[in-house]
Amino acid sequence: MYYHKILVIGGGLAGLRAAIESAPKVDTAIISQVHPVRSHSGAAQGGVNASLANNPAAKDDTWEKHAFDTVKGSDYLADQDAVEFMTKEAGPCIYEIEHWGCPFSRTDEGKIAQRPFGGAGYPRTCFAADKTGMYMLHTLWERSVKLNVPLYEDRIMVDLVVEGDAVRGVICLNMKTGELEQFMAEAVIIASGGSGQIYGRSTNALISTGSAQSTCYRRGVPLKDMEFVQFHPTSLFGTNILMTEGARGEGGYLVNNLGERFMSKYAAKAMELAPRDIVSRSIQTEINDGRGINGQDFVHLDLRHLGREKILERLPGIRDLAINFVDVDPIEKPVPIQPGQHYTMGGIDTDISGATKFKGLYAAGECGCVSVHGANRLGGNSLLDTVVFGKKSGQVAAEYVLGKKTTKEGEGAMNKCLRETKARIDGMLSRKGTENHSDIRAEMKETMIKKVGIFRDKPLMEEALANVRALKARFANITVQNKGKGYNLDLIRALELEGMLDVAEAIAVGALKREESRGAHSRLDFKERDDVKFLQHTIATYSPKGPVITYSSVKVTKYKPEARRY
Amino acid sequence: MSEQRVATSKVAGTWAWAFQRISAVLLIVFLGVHLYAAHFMDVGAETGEEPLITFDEVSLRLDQLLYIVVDYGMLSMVLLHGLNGFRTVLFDFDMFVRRKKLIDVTLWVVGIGTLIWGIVILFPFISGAGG
Amino acid sequence: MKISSFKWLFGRNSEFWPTNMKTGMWAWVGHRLTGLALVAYVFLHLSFISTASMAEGGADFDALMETTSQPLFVAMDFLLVIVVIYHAMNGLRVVLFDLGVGIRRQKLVFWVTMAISAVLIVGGLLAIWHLVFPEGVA
Amino acid sequence: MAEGDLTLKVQRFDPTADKLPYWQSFTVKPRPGMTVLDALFEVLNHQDGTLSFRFCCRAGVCGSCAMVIGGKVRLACETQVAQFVGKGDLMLSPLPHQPVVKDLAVDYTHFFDRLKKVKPYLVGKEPYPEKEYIQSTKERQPINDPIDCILCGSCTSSCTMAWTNSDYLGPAALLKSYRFLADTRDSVPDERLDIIEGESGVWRCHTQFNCVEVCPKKLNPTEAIQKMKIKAFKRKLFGRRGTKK
Ligand SMILES: Cc1cc2nc3c(=O)[nH]c(=O)nc-3n(C[C@H](O)[C@H](O)[C@H](O)COP(=O)(O)OP(=O)(O)OC[C@H]3O[C@@H](n4cnc5c(N)ncnc54)[C@H](O)[C@@H]3O)c2cc1C
Ligand code: HEM
Ligand code: SF4
Ligand code: F3S
Ligand code: FES
Repeated sequence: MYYHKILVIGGGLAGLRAAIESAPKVDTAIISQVHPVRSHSGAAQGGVNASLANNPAAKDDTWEKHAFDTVKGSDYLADQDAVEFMTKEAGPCIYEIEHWGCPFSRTDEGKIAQRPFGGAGYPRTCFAADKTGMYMLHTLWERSVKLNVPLYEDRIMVDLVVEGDAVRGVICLNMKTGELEQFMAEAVIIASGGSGQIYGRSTNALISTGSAQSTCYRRGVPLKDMEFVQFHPTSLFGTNILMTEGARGEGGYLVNNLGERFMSKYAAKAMELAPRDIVSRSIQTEINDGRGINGQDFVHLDLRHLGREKILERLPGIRDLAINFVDVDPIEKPVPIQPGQHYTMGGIDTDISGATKFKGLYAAGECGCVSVHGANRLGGNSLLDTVVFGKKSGQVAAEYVLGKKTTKEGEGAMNKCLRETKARIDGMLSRKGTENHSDIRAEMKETMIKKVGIFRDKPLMEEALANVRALKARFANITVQNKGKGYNLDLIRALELEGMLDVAEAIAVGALKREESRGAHSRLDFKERDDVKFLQHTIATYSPKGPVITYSSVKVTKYKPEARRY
Repeated sequence: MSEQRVATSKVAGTWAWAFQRISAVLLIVFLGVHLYAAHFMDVGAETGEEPLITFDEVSLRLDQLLYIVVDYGMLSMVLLHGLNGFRTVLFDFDMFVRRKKLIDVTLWVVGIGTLIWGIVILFPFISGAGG
Repeated sequence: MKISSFKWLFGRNSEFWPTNMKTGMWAWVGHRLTGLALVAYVFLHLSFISTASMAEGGADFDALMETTSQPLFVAMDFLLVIVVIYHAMNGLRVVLFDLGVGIRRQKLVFWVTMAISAVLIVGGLLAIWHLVFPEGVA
Repeated sequence: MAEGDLTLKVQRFDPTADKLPYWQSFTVKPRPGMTVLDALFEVLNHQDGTLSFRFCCRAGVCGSCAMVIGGKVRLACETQVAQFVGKGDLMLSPLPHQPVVKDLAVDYTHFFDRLKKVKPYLVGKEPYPEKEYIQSTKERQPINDPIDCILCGSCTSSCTMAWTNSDYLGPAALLKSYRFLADTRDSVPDERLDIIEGESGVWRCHTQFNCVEVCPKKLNPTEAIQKMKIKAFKRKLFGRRGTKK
């Protein structure tokens, strides 16, 4: 049995940031399914928001304005105290990462460069070419090396050990050896990223399955606002690899088959830089109305007018991706794009410090939901979320552990949980069913994107829920072909799927019950926002029969809900 | 997690490398002179009739200090460059890196030994022509 | 189907052979082999001269030099010339890289130095030929 | 096998069960835009659940999926299969000379251990400025390339020096070292040079250029290494002044 005072699950930005914060004070270790630098945060392109006012066009930008944009972008579902905290901390957090080595792009004066992003009143998104996430991720990993933070890589968390109202540790599957390992701890910080792979057409990494999130869910940790799923307007047609919002921030156009910049119809002022939910819906409407290019499921992202120079300097990664994956050089041709699933606004229900219902259990990053993104996240705010709340949860966890009197409790619970997990996995391995779990996975993804997608309505979602439940039933009848130990992808993917089905159900139920349109949750049968009934967070709690939905109130401080126009 | 130790000691690395380059360039010069002198230049009275290297011819040549310098210089360069290069080759392999001390000492002994040997070899030529 | 050790060594996806191995790699292999061969040669050369030169008046030395005009030795000399010139010219290329010259165009540099080597080698071989067989081959 | 199908020949090896690696053939039907990674998933999902390989971002940024594809080290997620159709079997094997965890998944432990030896982190001048360090676009120029390294390991696993000398830091680690050496914000160039000028540092590089050939991000570790050689030598000649840029 391994023992560390604090365990951080996930080596993405949020996990690393948390570990960096707590490691100097309390013995902290990182557990990650992949090596930290492989984490999905590395795929983030566009940038990270902070009101540094470095851009000449943003001289009078302040954190209050950032907060307002965020709240408005969230369609007023964000908790405003959390938003204020995040936007206030943004500057210091960005400077900190810069001091640790993050190679941000620079302005003429040598300061951190900032670009315009959707839904923001000022150019406020700090960037490093179009690989911001990767540079930040590498920087934080490097920092963790400097601090000598122990790392357990190639380990996937398969169970959470809770006893009474406190967390005791986690059970991990060592992917290299195939053995189950017990990690005991005083506090656990979950930073396992999003669960985008539940959806088809996802821009997320293939490991963004939310496996740790669903594990917690099954152990009684409630999920919040799961029905809010962001669709990014511009993902490559076919592979759904992301074309950053920065492409539009730098001045890219969206064009339909008639050659119109159709955004003028939907957001005359902000045009291509309206928030993501609006742009995605606009593109989807164009496609649905037959104005996709050649009548197909995509429109064009046109960057040609930016010129070779600017594309090479500001968007080199985008260019490589377009060349490698659709064989289009944006310098010469417009890029075919379509909306794709991008971000899960919802997640493990936490308070402003990342704390959950269980003592010692924290969550940060995309897997959690403090709620700073509400019903729709602004581009560049989630990288900020990971570092600000990663840091916060690290701090709070360290304080909690330092203030704790008894340690190393719960060996019994650890062992019991290990036995249960072992039985669960052995059970899965010995099933001799007729179903192929990858088919179930594909059907789930298809169902979710088609029926709980950009536009939703009751009949579709009911169908989706029925489908997901049918898939769950079929899952009981799968076979895992690979009975081996080392790097058993077959087993891992089956375990992931089991969790994803639970979460998919929570998403569908939450979405069905929310009878309004708000942010990314856009219902054809309830087109208006309903602040009387639904200015509330959806809380889904696991039960074997399906999620139990309750609601909790939204914290409104300064900004009173009003209509959202761009 | 492995400990973060500094990769290696800072022994001859830099100098060995620099020396290999410097000796390489010098060698090109020496080699040019050596080959030209040995094969294409007639120092002796005899002419093109007997182009092959003969004892007398070599002796005659080595009468001049310049050629003694060239030949000995070349010899030492070749040895240093060659053995230093050989050392590089060895240290590209784990098993030899582990025996670094031993190899360094051995190579120095071999090098100096050979140099003396080489110096001695040419004595007959030098003295032969003189006496 | 097991992977045969031959395949492991030389197969299309051989584990042993560098897969994107291009000019730079081969140039280095050549350089190393020729370097080692030259070290061997130096010792041979020295022992040759030493056995001969020790004798009085250099008679043995001249006799030895006679034998070196045998075809076998001439062939060895040819080889030596090729080896030396390759090693020297590629060595020059390496020195250029060390000075920071031409790293981004390493392939071009390689082919240029090799072209020069080729000229030198042909010249060298012709020179030996004329030295050994001044009247042409009988 | 139908017209236009592609046969993958995958090197299989389970160190706990097999003595030697072996090849296994699978046939997949290429779709437009299908990548090698997609093809592997096709096999995993529908033909053989026991296959193992590494993956994550499937967009060429995480560095998980480097392997030998058709005789060349490449990223599986960035390589379209169309180019191989009709050219015989497509051979897939793990990164050369790396310990195999299973099939195409290799163990990166040693790779990262070497990386950790070069102090792979910025040591900024302290106290930190109140805001950001000022660094002009021109000052950032030298690190523009090296920061793009995704640590895929292709280079180090293709450098024969790293095969035979397990201490050799290898091109990836050296490039990382250069990335910080060349960063105007870094304050410990001497410590960095101390590390890379050891016997296992830059001098082990014999300008093979394999690292340059294989790098999927088209980086140039050789150039970085050569520059560091010159820096180290200058320092030997001129003392610490030689370290100055
Ligand atoms: C293509 C793309 C582009 C984006 N661009 C931007 C942008 O420009 N600006 C912006 O602000 N945001 C952007 N985002 C969003 C942002 O990147 C993510 O929200 C953020 O990186 C999430 O970070 P994280 O640390 O929470 O999780 P991740 O980076 O996803 O890390 C998750 C970690 O958890 C580990 N893990 C997961 N499950 C387990 C388990 N069961 N056991 C053990 N370990 C586990 C993984 O190994 C990984 O290390 C983008 C997202 C995508 C998809
Ligand atoms: C004539 C001019 C010569 C030049 C310009 C030259 C140049 C070089 C250079 C630059 C290197 C370093 C290569 C590297 O580090 O990658 C080298 C290595 C070497 N040289 Fe020479 N050399 C010459 C002659 C010789 C001779 C005469 C010998 C034999 C004694 C020799 C033996 C070697 C050996 C053994 C190596 C090491 C091989 C290696 O590291 O791969 N060289 N040479
Ligand atoms: S330098 Fe290139 S090949 Fe080497 S690890 Fe970095 S990205 Fe991969
Ligand atoms: S392959 Fe190796 S030898 Fe040098 S040039 Fe690259 S590090
Ligand atoms: S899967 Fe990330 S680089 Fe290929």
